[in-house]
Amino acid sequence: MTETDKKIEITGNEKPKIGVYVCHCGVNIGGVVSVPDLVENAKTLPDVTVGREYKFFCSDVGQKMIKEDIEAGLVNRVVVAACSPRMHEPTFRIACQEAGLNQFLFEMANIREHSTWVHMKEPEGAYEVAKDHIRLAIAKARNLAPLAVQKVSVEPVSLVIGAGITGMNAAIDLTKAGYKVYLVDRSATIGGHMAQLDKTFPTMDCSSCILTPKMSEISRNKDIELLTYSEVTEVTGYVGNFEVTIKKKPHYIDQVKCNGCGICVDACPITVANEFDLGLSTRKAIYVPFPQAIPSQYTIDMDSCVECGICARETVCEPLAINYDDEPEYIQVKVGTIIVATGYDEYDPTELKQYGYGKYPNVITGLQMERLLSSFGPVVGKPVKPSDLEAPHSIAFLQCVGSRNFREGGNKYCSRVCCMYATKQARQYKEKHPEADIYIFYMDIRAFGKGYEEFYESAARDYGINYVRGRIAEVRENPLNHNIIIRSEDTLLQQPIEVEVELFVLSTGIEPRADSDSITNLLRIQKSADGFFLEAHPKLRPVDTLTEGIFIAGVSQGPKDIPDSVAQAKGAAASAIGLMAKGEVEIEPFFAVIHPDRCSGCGMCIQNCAYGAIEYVDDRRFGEIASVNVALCKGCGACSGNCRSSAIDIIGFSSEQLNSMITKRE
Amino acid sequence: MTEQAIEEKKSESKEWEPKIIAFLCNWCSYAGADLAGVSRIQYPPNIRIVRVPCSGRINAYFIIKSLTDGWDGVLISGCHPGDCHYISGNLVARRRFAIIKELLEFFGIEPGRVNFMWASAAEGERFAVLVRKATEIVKKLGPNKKFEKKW
Amino acid sequence: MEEKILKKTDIDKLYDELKKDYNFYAPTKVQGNIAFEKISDAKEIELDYLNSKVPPKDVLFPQKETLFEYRNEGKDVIIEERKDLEDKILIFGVRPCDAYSFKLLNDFFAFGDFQDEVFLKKRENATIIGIGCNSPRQTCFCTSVGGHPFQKESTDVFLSDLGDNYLVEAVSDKGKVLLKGLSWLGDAKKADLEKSKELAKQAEDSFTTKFNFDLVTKVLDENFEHPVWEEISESCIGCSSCTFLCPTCTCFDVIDENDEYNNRGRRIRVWDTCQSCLYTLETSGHNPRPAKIQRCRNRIMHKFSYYPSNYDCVGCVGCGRCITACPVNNELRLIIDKILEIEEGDKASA
Amino acid sequence: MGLETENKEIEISLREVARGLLKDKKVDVIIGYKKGTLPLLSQPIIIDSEKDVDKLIWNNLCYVNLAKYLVPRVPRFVDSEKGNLKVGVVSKGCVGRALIHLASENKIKLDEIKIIGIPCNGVVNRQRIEMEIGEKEILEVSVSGNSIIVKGKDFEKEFPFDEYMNDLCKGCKIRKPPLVSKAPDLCVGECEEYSNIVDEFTDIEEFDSKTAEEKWEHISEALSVCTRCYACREACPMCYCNLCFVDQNKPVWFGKTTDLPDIIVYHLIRAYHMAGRCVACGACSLVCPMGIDLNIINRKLEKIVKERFDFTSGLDPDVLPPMVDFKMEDAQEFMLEED
Repeated sequence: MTETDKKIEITGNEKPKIGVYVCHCGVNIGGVVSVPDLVENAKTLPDVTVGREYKFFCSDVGQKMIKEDIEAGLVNRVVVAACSPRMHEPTFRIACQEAGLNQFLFEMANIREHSTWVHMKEPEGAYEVAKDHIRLAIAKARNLAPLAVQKVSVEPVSLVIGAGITGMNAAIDLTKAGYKVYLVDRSATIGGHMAQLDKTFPTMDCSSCILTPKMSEISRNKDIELLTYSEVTEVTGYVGNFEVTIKKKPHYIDQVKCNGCGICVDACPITVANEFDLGLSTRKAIYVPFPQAIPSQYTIDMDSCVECGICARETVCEPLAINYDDEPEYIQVKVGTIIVATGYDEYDPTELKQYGYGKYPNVITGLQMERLLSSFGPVVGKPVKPSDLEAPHSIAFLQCVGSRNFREGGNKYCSRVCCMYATKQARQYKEKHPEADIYIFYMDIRAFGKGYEEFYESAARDYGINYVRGRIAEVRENPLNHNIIIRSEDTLLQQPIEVEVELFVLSTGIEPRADSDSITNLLRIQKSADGFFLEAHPKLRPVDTLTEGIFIAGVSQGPKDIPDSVAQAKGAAASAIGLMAKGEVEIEPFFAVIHPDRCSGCGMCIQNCAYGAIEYVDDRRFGEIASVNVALCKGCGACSGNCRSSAIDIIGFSSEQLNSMITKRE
Repeated sequence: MTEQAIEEKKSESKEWEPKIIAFLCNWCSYAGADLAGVSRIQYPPNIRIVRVPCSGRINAYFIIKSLTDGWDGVLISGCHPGDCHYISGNLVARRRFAIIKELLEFFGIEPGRVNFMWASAAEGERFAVLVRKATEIVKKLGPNKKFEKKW
Repeated sequence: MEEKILKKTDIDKLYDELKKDYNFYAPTKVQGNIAFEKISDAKEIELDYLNSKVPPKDVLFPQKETLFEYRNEGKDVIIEERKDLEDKILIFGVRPCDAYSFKLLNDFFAFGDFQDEVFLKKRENATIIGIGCNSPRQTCFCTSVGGHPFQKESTDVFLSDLGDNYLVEAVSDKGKVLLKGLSWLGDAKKADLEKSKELAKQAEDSFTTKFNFDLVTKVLDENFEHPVWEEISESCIGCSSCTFLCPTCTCFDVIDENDEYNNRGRRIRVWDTCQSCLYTLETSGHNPRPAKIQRCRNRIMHKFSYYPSNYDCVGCVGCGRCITACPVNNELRLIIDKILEIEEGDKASA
Repeated sequence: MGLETENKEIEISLREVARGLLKDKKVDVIIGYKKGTLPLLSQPIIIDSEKDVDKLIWNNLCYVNLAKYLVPRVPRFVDSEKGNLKVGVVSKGCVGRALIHLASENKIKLDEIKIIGIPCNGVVNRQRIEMEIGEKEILEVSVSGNSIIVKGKDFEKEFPFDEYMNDLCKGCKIRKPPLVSKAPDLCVGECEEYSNIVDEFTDIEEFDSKTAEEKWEHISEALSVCTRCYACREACPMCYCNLCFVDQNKPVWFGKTTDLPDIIVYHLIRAYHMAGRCVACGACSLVCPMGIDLNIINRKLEKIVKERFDFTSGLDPDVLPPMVDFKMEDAQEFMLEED
């Protein structure tokens, strides 16, 4: 039988035959309320022709039951009472479609998330809620009309925001599949946080050795348009057709004229803290972020520059590339998909006053330690105490700084990398200074990745690193030598312990970007309670967002290490490729429609529409009235919410459908 | 005791429970309600949820129709200002809500009969807390009788 | 003798007696306006009034009326007819113009094959006590439409205000029976009858508005299309106050109200008005009276042309309510003048 | 100066302006008021020649908001050949505001009208006077000094104008039509530039302080006599919808009967629709055949939009009305929050 043969013709005018399918969802629903009673009750309602129950309607067998009823002509509207439509609406829509029923003649009653799960302790109340939700869904189902799916083409171009290890990998994968990529990063170089790292756990391979080839691969790749020192300022449109505005910040240096001689850097009189080294070194107001930066471009940091004009002199800059009046440039691109890989901020431990960060010179953060260990860092890989620039003879690490903290000032989640990076840093130091005493104060050591447990075991066994289980009670500085005196309890030995170390490293955790709101506002995606971007489903759709065509990857979605970030990058790239490979995407036909005979042309909807989707047209019969441009309409209903005459309505959430639900109180 | 008396006694001992219709925006509050479910956060079984695409979709007609149709309370929840999936739907809605709320009160409808709130997709806990609060408010007001028609 | 005398001080006695058998409706003050309401105390009666804001037609043909109720039982629908139609109604103190309007209403509700049982039952059970107008208003014109400030048609009993007393006359058989029951009423003297006649004459002479309605009907019939209608409708804002306060307007809309919560419903009718754009809007979207000009014309034509041809009488009782109610002062007297000017103009050109 | 002389002077200059406009062909027609046939009424009149100019009057009985005749235009405002005629509108403050607000809703094109400004001193609350006189026929009404003198067959009564003015006129701050800076040719006659209208709402605050039950009782009682003739709607310059919500049947939102809940819902939603649109002309109350006073609702609306959105309707066609505008920082004290 062909697809067309099976199609059940529904015009929306025939008498509704509503099938009600109440799912037990194992014991999730059936364990709280009586599913058979719900079915029996539903069957008494007008137009309900079939009522069935089953353990799992989302299973093949369950779906088959629904399909058979449709095929047998018993039902022409389907109501499934089960979980949230955000979970299985697509599943059942497809099932209806496969049985030949228009997929929009389906409605879901959410009796799991909205009833049995939130009223577990009040089964009677839960039953009433479930019963009512089913009745409301039936009321809406009665007013459903078949709709044609809209298909829109997908621009075979992707935008990747953030060019750290995640964004770079996603971009490379996208180009491998043949798609053009705009790779945007707001800093002057790509590489992200990984560029600041020295070695990576547990394999101890050098971060630069694996990162820099990727970076140059990016710069060579013709399909990647690299936009560093740039920010996305506006995103409009919808899946497959996003219009993106990107601001290219001014470098104040003509990159075409600049020959990269670097004389200007020497000539620049302004010295500021180098953020790449987290303030452990300095740079000039005119600078390249770090030697291996890609693109290797000079930039004037206008916040520090005093425009003294020295660098602009022909004696300094022979090609006269300096331009203090450089202006930002805005470019507009059209992309089909967007991948967000904006990474993270390191937790700032200043607020945890008890640890003395910012007060005692010899207290540093994990990322600072990373820079000290780095062979191209401020001390070329030979860590020193900030107080006297001597190599420390003893180091203590404190874990979970800013993580797993349920009190104020900190994050509740585990940052997932600190145990391993502290172990790695301890091992690295111990390799060069076997005599040094190293302590790691921890709550639990979390070594869950491939090879991690072995790595940790070896650190303790082969390197003699002292792991002390216990929270620190007191941190103070020895005023004579700036050493740090730590008092704690070793909870394994159940005795107090006091050590004096020369360097104290706070294993700071990972935080969402402080300005991640700008991304959520720009892209209309959500954040979860921890502040990281929210995935569409924590297990099944970990890189999707609720906005179709926009994906998230890497630490911006939640703390993770490099392998996990790269895995997600590849996942997000694959999802984006999936959308673009098809060339078109189906979108729900939930748009605003105008009843021209009711419209009096007051123009309120035009003003209310955030998308400029409504405009005046001169109607032959009704004069100047509103008209909806379906290509721009998102179906939000801001127009309809204000219409006095109900002249503008939203398909899928029509006034009649909602009204029918309101009137079904009991 | 007669059967009728027993019946009466029963209904007396059973506390009156309000029925509240809740219009939740699809992107934040409906998802927040889902999260409350997934997290098994318990709240009283008094609300009946109607999904709408955005709080901007909610016409004043829905609110007043709910009251005339005998719902004891109306609860409306959208994304926090600035978080609207549709850019500004909740902001245009907020003005409408402010006006309808003031007018309802001006006409003598008890202030707590219609409640508005923001809850994001991540705020399952907040959703539950505010539903609890709204339920309490409406419960205190008693049944919605003002719009009841004499038959 | 059929004529009796009722002392003004005895009104409460009358009320106490009649309220036993009747639902007693009388003019009374409601929010500053006179309205015919079922009263519960004789003190509420305001007989010394010009005329009621809303005509007493709403006692028999209320603005909102349930025609029948229904219940859903299982899959059946059970219709419950109204039980209160047999109640006896007394409408006390009705002005002659309004009393006459009941005849016109009756004409309409009993026209042809369509007998409106709800109205007719109530009319049958209604007794109307009219009261003459000693001092008609300047906006009154009942004498021009075949009425009179002391006209007794359609009343069962008729009162004339003689100062301290009312002259009470039985008009119909129903009225005679009613009066028979009120044996305590004094007999009227000849002087009382004379005085009543005198008052009637005085009232008749005081009319300032007079026009020849036969001529109006004739002009209307000949001038359905005439530029004057544009002029007439120009200032009308379509507020429909004229039709809502008119004692002879009968249009209504039928609505079913469903109470799903209690598995029941009712069919009701509410007043409608030809002045509303939606009144003639057809399902197809076509509207035969899309503009004010057609709607204004319809009101005038209906009263002064269609009524005469359908029921052989003018569909207006001359109460003047539409004149005082019109907020833009687009009043009937001016409209009639304009219509009659057509005739004069024709004459002049001839 | 008494009202009488004041009105006379206004009338003289109005006629002069009107004559000039017609003579210089600045307008094709003028809509204004003429003397009514009933003592408490005036009548709208449309004139198109200089000879009719003396029919125009101005007094405290000119209730009707003439903007109503432009949305939609009455037939005389449209020429079969020329199209929309240029209309001069005799405008007190609220008529001018209505015209300007309607321009912001695209219902009026400002270059097709001329606002003939009148410095209005308030209109008489005719219903209140009628009710006070009660069951006697009013035969003559005149305004003299600061009183309204009402005469009938055998009575004469004097009402202080300040008290028996329409309630909305009492605190009116916009007595002359507003000047629109972008359209300098729009206004002739007496108009004024307004900025930062300060209004006090002591009357409403008093009502606001009542309990819900008291408010409900008050509103129910006031509206109980409503016959739902919709005269208020038809007289309102802002009620120009092709299909009013009460007449909608897909879906049927609200009951159409005169049961109290249905009446209240009608007035409640009509009020909601007037938010930021009401120009405080009071036409709705002045035309009510039952004399229902809707002014208190209109005042409340003014208060809401003034206090919440600092908006006064009908002053500038380019300022977005509050219902279509928004600000991130709009007050949201009414939102439910965690304790």
